[in-house]
Amino acid sequence: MRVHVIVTPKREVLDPQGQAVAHSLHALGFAEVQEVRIGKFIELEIEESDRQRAAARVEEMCRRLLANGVIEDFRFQIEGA
Amino acid sequence: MRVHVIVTPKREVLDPQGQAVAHSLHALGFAEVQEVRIGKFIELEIEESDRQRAAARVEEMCRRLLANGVIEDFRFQIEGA
Amino acid sequence: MRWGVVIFPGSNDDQDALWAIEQVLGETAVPLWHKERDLKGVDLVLLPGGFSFGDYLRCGALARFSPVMDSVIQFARAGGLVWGICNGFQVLCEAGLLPGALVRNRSRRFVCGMVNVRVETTDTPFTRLCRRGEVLEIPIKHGEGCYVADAQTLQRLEENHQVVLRYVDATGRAVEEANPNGSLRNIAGVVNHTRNVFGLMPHPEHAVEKWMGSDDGLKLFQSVLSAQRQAGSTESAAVVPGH
Amino acid sequence: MDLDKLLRPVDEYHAVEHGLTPEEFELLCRKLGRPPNLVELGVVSVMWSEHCSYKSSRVHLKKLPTHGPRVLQGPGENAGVVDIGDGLAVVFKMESHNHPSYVEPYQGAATGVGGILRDVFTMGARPIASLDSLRFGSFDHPRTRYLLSGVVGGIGGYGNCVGVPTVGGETYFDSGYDLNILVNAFTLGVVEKDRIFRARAAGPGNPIMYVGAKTGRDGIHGASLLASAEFRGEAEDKRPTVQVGDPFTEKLLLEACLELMAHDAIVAIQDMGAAGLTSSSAEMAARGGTGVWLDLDRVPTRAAGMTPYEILLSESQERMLLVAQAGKEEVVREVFRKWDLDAVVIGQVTDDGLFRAQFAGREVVRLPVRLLADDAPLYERPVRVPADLEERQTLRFEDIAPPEDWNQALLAMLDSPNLASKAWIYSQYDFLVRGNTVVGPGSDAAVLRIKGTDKGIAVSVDCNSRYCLQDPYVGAVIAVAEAARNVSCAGAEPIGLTDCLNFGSPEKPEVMWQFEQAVCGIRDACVALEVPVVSGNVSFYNETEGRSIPPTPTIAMVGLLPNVRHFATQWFKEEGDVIVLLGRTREELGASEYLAWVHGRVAGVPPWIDLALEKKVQQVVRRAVQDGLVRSAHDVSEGGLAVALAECCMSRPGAAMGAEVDLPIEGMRVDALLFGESQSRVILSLHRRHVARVRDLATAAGVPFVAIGEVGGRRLVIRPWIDVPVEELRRVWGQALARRAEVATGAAAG
Ligand SMILES: Nc1ncnc2c1ncn2[C@@H]1O[C@H](COP(=O)(O)OP(=O)(O)O)[C@@H](O)[C@H]1O
Ligand SMILES: [Mg+2]
Repeated sequence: MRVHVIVTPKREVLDPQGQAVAHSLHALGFAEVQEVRIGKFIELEIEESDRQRAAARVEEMCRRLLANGVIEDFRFQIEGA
Repeated sequence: MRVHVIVTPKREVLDPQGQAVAHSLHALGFAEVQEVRIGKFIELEIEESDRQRAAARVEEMCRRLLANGVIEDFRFQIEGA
Repeated sequence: MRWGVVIFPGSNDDQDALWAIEQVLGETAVPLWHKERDLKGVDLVLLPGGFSFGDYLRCGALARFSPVMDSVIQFARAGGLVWGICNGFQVLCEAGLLPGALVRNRSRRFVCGMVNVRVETTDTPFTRLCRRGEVLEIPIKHGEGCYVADAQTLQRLEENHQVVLRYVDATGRAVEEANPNGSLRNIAGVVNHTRNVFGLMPHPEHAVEKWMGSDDGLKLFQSVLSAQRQAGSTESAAVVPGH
Repeated sequence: MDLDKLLRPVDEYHAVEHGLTPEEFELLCRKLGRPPNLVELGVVSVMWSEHCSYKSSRVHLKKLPTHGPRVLQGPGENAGVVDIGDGLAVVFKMESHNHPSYVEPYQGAATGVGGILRDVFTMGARPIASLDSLRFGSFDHPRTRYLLSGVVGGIGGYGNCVGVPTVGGETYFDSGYDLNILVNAFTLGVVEKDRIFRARAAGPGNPIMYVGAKTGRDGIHGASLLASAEFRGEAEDKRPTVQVGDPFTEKLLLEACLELMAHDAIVAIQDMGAAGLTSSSAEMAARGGTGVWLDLDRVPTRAAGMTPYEILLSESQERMLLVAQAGKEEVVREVFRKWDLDAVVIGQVTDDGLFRAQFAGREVVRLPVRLLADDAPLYERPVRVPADLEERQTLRFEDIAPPEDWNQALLAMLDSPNLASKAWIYSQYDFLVRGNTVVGPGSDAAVLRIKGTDKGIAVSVDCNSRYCLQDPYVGAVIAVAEAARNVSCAGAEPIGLTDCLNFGSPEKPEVMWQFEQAVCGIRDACVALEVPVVSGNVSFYNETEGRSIPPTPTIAMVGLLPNVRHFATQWFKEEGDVIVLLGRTREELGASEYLAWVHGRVAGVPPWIDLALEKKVQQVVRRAVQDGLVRSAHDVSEGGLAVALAECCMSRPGAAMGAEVDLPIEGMRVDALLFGESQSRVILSLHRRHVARVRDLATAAGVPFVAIGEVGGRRLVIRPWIDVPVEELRRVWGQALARRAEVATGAAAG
């Protein structure tokens, strides 16, 4: 089954990349842009039929590898089976 | 309103980062992982009440700056108003 | 000849390009601040290496929208010589002046060191003084130097001899072990179809003094000079829009 | 927020929470004539922290020789300054970022580089080179790989982006650092002698301006918590928001500050490092003998609702504080605007000698500057020789069984992560940008040209902490000697050094003894070799779960080449060149890499060192290199003669170059001869026709000189024990680190 993991910089943590992009969008005339935060989008293809178990495993993957708990938050979504 | 943009590497473009992560996940014992693709998750906070107009603008931001059509696909989602 | 060197916020090797042009070649270098559209009548625009705008989002993606780039694009379309080194190459790809894109190195690590590149065509203003098949020793230093393009584009590049440089081993063979970043077909540098816009990942401006390692990069600078002399330097600057 | 809460007088409980002792709190109240409020307590606690006040180390650091004919600025400013002639000076310093790098290796190391860069360009110097000195745990420890790739990634990610080349460093792996790695960053810059900027807030009425990144809740209490409170492995919980580096903003700051300094618009400038706004403004006032008044409402903030406490203690990166000349504010704004940076007036220099801050129209801090800067307590902490020292220092040779196969022994040595090629690390660093790199990483010292002159600078960073563990005094002497030797091998004369003293808790008498011994060692070596200490940094509390790191007094040496075109590298160049060994070889194995790696033992005392001989050897090498008599020079360090000879063959760029060697040295164990680490030895290779002249130089100076062989072939032959193809040596040596580093790790996601 397919899982989408989203990893974002913690709210309080500086996101220089997001700032730079916001700055450029303004320069390009997109004045309506107020804030930009940039994170990772991770698409996992896993062999697992049980959603429960899948969720538990992905949770563990995020904690151990996919997200850096010190500066990042994560959330994920299991694609409708 | 808040918009989530997802930028992913085109299928045919190789994604060394995704491969490396898949490899590490296997090394960590997550044998069920078959494929990993890594893209960007961009969160935009924009001052715009009209969803139609917002969509058009974001579409333009993606074409002009947020994604590189040569190597990336993009899609976005406007958070429920 | 007047060499324009664009300075973006985050350009680092701009100073090295200026040094090579002024101190080594003894030519006139004109710094071009990214916020200004005026190209000051230069005969060539060089986009230097570095991390323009921090390389945030994608390398070259933000620099591509600096005011100066509008003029550079017009200049290139009008046949002016435009030369992108490393980050400059990335900017040119983002700006659509060169085909393809540069993505993260296959190793996922920044790589700095000397490489061998083979001259694939001398039919460009940037390599006309080289020999075809000649191997040049020039350093690289980048994290996103893996050249990619779709099959048709690669096909076209080969057919029109737009691949200018390829990574090779010391004996000149374009083998996988000699490929420092995973670039398709070991491509290190390409020109556009009108052959006036050139981008490469290696840093010729860092190979201009033998006693410091290599002066093979000088050949590229000197090629441009001779091309310019032959073209009879006058026009190219004159056709620049905005003058 | 409830401002009143913050402004209430605090008691001892709060003080202790802030890392002050009851005695220190009592002293504070006495000096102040009242108890401080919470904001003031925060300010004092960081200013009185070990990190900012050097309260445990100052009495010892006083012993270091800090003067010399070339010294323009010794310790006390942001960095040291040494005259190199031609109207130019070099500015350099080294700093630790150990704990943050353990908590978050990439960002910790990155912000460490950012901090040291600011220390240098703050003084008006253009940074031209960085070095990094790294200590990791053994590869057996599960976290080591992750920390290694994170730290190296962070140093490269930041330094490469800012455009300052990382041209050298050192890297060691030792289980003593498993839970407390070391990341020491060094930067050197060049400045015109008469345009050096100092951080002295002068001229009451002058505006204080804030430049650079906005202030967030980054690393609040980082300085006092991470650097002063013993680290108990629970950092994850205690952690404030981790600082994230923004090298792009740093690059803009760097260019903007240097551009601004060309105008006559500023009086003083100082980066906001540890304890940010508080220490930068207080230190500037202290140095200038003035006071400061800050309006915290004007400080640009990133997070909503920040309290004055947070604003004053935030450690957000890429921020500078400067004192402009009254009336020149617009000049300052103009320059920063060009670089898309905001410069905001946030206060004023005053003449009342007070550190005052207001917030929401109320005065939230009112403290004498002297109290913060000068009245911090000073400790002469008790010292005690470790009880087990003597036992650890005893080594009976007969217990050490020599290997059967010397070829295998050499290959095994080259597979040690400590002796292995460090190319996996330094190839991730841009060591070329700015076009001054004559010799990059991979030789004893890096060499940089100084544009506009014939001169060059050589730099090397060294410390063998195993030596220091077995004898901190001798270990420190050797650290200075080896750093100087490396620089001399490049042909440069040592002109100054900076140190970074990494130790455990000063509250432990054994650690304090190590510290005292090390400082004495540095002092004696500096006096003997006539090298001043111009800047430095102390990092205490490097311990986890009560376990201290091996004492690690890292030394970064800076040398001057009169003619940069006359330099030497360590590798053999030409077939038929004669190989010469300078110096004396003793039967020594104590604290050697051989003993640790092959026999799994850390025992005995470090090699003997005679500083008088050391000095002469270095003089001879420099003369020989500068007179163009030698084609290569390499000092013999960890791994001894056999490893050094192997390095002369393997480290050569391009095709390998072999050597045939006979060691006419009698009366000692073969392993001591091949792998012993006797000091003050250098391997030269030179053309036959120069042999006589170099021999004369050596004998005149009383330096032992032996021709031991010839360069050539594709094998390294050390008769009768070793005979291996150089390519085989190179394969093992070249792969040893990469092989271990590249096993899949958590860092992959980064
Ligand atoms: N962390 C590092 N960063 C950059 N260069 C390094 C690093 N570690 C080691 N090096 C380089 O690798 C080479 C060998 O290091 P080292 O064995 O410490 O040399 P030496 O024993 O002569 O002091 C030197 O050129 C050094 O600059
Ligand atoms: Mg050495």
